[in-house]
Amino acid sequence: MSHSAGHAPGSAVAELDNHLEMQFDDAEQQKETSSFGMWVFLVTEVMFFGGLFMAYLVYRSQYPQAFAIGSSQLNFKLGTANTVVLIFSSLTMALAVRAAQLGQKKALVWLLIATMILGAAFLGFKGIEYHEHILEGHVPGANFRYDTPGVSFAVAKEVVLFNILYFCMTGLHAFHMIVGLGLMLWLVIKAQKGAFTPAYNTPVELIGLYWHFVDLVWIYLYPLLYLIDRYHK
Amino acid sequence: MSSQHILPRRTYFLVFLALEVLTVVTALVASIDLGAANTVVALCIAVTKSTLVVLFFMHVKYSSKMTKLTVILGVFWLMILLGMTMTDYVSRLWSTVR
Amino acid sequence: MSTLTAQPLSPQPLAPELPANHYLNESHGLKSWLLTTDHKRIALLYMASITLMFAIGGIFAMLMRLELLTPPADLVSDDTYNKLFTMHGIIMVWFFLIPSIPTTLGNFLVPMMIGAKDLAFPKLNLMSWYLFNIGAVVTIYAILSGGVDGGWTFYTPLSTGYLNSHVVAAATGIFIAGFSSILTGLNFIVTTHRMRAPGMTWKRLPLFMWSNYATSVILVLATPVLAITLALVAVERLLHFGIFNPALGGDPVLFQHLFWFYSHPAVYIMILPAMGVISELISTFSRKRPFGYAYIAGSSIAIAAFGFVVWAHHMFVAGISVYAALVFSLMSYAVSLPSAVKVFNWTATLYKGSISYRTPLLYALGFLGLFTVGGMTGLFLAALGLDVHIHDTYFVVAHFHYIMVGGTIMAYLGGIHYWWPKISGRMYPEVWGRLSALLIFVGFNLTFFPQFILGYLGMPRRYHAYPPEFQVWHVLSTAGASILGVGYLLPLIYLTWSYKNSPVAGPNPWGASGLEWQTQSPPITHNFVTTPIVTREAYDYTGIPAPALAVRSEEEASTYVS
Amino acid sequence: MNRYFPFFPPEASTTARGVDGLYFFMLTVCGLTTLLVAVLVIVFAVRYHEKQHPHAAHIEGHAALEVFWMVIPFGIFMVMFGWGARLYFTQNRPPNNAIKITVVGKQWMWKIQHAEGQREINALHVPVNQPVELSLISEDVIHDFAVPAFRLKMDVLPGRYRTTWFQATQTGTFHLFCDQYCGTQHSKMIGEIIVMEPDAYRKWMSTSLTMGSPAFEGQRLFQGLSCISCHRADSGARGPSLSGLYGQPVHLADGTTVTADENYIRESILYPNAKIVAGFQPIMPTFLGQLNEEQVLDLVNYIKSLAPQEQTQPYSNRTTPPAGPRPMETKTYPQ
Repeated sequence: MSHSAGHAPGSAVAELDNHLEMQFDDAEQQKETSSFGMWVFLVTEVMFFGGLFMAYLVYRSQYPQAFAIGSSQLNFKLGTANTVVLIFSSLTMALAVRAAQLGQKKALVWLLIATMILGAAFLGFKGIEYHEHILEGHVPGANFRYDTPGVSFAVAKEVVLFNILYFCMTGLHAFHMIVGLGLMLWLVIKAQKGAFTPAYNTPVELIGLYWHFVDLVWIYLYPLLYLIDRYHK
Repeated sequence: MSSQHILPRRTYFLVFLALEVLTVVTALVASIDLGAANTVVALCIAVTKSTLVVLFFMHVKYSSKMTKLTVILGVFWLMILLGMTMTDYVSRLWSTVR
Repeated sequence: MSTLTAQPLSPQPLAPELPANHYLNESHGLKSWLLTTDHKRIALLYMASITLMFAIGGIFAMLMRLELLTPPADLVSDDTYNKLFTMHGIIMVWFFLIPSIPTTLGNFLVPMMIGAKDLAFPKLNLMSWYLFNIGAVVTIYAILSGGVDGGWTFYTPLSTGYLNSHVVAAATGIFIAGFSSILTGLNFIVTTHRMRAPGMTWKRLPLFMWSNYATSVILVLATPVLAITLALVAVERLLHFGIFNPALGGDPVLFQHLFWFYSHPAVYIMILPAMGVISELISTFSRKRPFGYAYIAGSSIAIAAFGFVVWAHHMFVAGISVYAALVFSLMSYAVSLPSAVKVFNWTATLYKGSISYRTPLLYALGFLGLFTVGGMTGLFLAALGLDVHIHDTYFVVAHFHYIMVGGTIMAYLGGIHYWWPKISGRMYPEVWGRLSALLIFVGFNLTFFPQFILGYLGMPRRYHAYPPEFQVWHVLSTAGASILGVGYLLPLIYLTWSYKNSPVAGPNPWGASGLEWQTQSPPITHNFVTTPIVTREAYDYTGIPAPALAVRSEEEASTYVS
Repeated sequence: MNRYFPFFPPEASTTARGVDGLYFFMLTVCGLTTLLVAVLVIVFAVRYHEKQHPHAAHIEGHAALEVFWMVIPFGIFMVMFGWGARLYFTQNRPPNNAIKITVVGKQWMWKIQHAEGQREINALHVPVNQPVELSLISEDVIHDFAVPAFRLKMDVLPGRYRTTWFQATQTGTFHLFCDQYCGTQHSKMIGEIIVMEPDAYRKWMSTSLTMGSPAFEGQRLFQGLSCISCHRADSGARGPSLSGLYGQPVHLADGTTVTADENYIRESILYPNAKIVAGFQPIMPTFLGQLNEEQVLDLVNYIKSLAPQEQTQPYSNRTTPPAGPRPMETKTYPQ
């Protein structure tokens, strides 16, 4: 990138910082801008999941009974365990951001690795759940069983809608988790090289925000998917 | 340096504790028959949990007004999508009787 | 620090030379363009992409108009016709109209108007362009491999269960292009908030910035809903799910809710930036601050906000409850109010101005006429009982073409002419410019005004063959379309020609007041030599002399062009 | 009406007049406003051309004027809104004395059946000056039943009955269009509405082929499918009696109440276990895939025609124990 254009006098100091991109005047502006950009991105994510929540709301209000049956077929214990695990990973992520802000390189690396392990554990549990759905014939379009005892065909047809939404919502969530794990791997490598300092830790902060957002989605998915009319059991 | 607000470790642990307690509470409450209130309680707990995450883990409590506004706007627009669509589905039931 | 803004550059009469260094000659070769992060170069890359897509969509439109010249189905088969209007819609909506002004003029102008070196995220900006092109390529693949029918609206269960065409490929193309839109919107929002030069307060923002900001908010909030909706359509089609299929428990009306939650605000994505351009053009060429600046700016935000709560007016006959229809009809009238306010303010801006009839102003006045007609007919469609009759007829087709084509494309071309000296460093041929503005205005009205009459007569949309008594209006419409086609072709030719051959423009050929006119034309890569300090209010023409270039007679115009 | 330059469709129904009234009101208001804007733009452009007016005046704006041109249009808009809403409610409320006709849309034809059993394809004969109520459903995708001369239009959805109505005021033949894009031959999904004098209509009705009224056909189906073996009026019946069912509230096993409208009856035939009447076991088999939409309509019409009988008990007051767990009902998924 050519710098023939020159800079405002104020940016001369900032140029010492090799992380400063040319369009910004100083590091403070760059950091706040990046973080604001991330927030706007998270708003788009809210609306992205919003379409699915919309479909969920409409069909749950129309077929409450089928949604209760669909919910009762999920693995409540694993779902709850996953909630605990994911919240734990949010804690380690928050502490990782704190470590980066304080310039504690070793703590940062280990907290990131802990977050990744917890995230992977979540995905593992989710995988076990998916495996169970396959075994029990709950996968719409593949092997959905319309002859579940106690469920008439008419209701089963509506249970399929619950299951479709379950797979779409948890699948999209899991996809976001996988992306998050990839991003964290990149962070660990960068952190290991000492890239993050108290003055420059924006990537850790941004990916932290992303990870907490993934947690937020699950905080709603858990009661909406796993906890419908559980008292019938 | 407003964006560099460093919280004490204690805060994070307290928020974490609250989140896990609320998770257990929501799981337990779900097994008591409260009728329609079950969903309401579950959602209230979810809102509380997400507010805690947003305010502390995501530092919104210590962020600029612009960030706060962005969060509020995002939630508000989701509510527009859900709420305005439901005006149709809810009021459809009124008009089935001619 | 800098006295740049205190003493605006005076217009230089016929600057003899282009500046030595500018963004176009800073580096050379294909790679310097394909890997550029310069917002101005990316704007030009977008311009090339969308021009190509406009040409493809335009050819489809011409073929449709030719088929409709005669009542029976004769030129193409019904299946081909259905694919023509579907691909015309998809390409024009997602690959031309939505990106048109924001990605070209917006990309080029946003940093310059606020005194920044570039957008907040230049690499993301380049990535948007690549995503756009990948989306376009996937869509073109859908065309080449047999096309897609079903309408640009993808209504279920038709699109998910009853079509044999490439619905999934087209949906994927739009999905990818949607992310390009989201990233562009995000970039503009953050840039507007964070990258303004010292002294560039919100109240000093040009009106184009306000409308571009409002557009960006819609892009960011609405596009994700379209993305997930199209993803659900693809999933339903591929895996035979019934999310929107009543035979499997789903609700097709839910699809329409989700689709229009995006696609109605999408109309404002198209028209809001156009309104911003018009505010700039009318102000510059009447040399006067826009009448009621705060009201024009506020109405942009009001349109963006209210635009989100009117979507079900596309569904008054689709099976929503009558009570919901009431709410959405009321809201539709509410959203038309800020548009009316804009029209009145633009008109009032002309009052006691010092008006010069340059090409951009002719385009702007054309916009004013067409947008007024388009907006007014929107009132007809918002009236519940009347909409029952004209919904899904040519009345709707005419209405939205008046807004999208009459409005957006007039403003886009007006803006291209206005900022052409800044983009290329050279003037365009004035006589040809005026001719194209006139041709487009006449051709447009001849094409689409008959369609209002057809619509009230009951001519349905998307009909391949039609009853013979409608023919006369279709003949007029097709005749108009040929004029319109020539009108669109002209600027492409003479602007390309002018890039090498026209007189050099100088930094501020119009005597305009915006920050973008206070740097050289074409600008340097980082726009300004030093970050400008803004001390003047927006649209303050004091001390900026009227352009020496102003054409005061036709003879001057011809000598100038030669 | 000018044959070569048609400007205006025939105004052939009672609602057409109302719709056109609003149309002309809006044309006048909007036409005058557009004219006003155009005149102002032209006058300003000429009067303040840079030659005559080299120095622009500095005008910031005018708050009172802004309020003025917000409030006045808003008032006019509210007139348009209220007027339009009133028409809409009229269009959506059929009068009670209407002739009932059922319409089934499918790719790419309109199948129409009269109450007395006359069936037509892509044509509909109706008497003039007599309200006609249409019950519409689609067999596949979304269609739209549009008659421009009547200012009538309604999307025809799969899986759901919708109702609209008209009252023709002119005899003649009018266009029937499908206005919602429905696939390859969308533009061939057209037909005619033939409005006749009452005498001619009666003559047409008596001479056209009939298959028996929908209710009659429905009765035959009802017997042929052995519905009668369960849906009897006696107290030992395994299914609820259907006499006088239509339009009545039905108490369901889950404690809720629904109104027995056409959509409820249709659902109960195709998805019998979706809503179980209180006091009955969910034992009815589904008829999904065995009946087409016309046959379902016939059955619905038959059930609608059943008058209340003295010996019939209210539908849900039977003192049987509440429904226990649902017995298993297997059904292969229809492909």
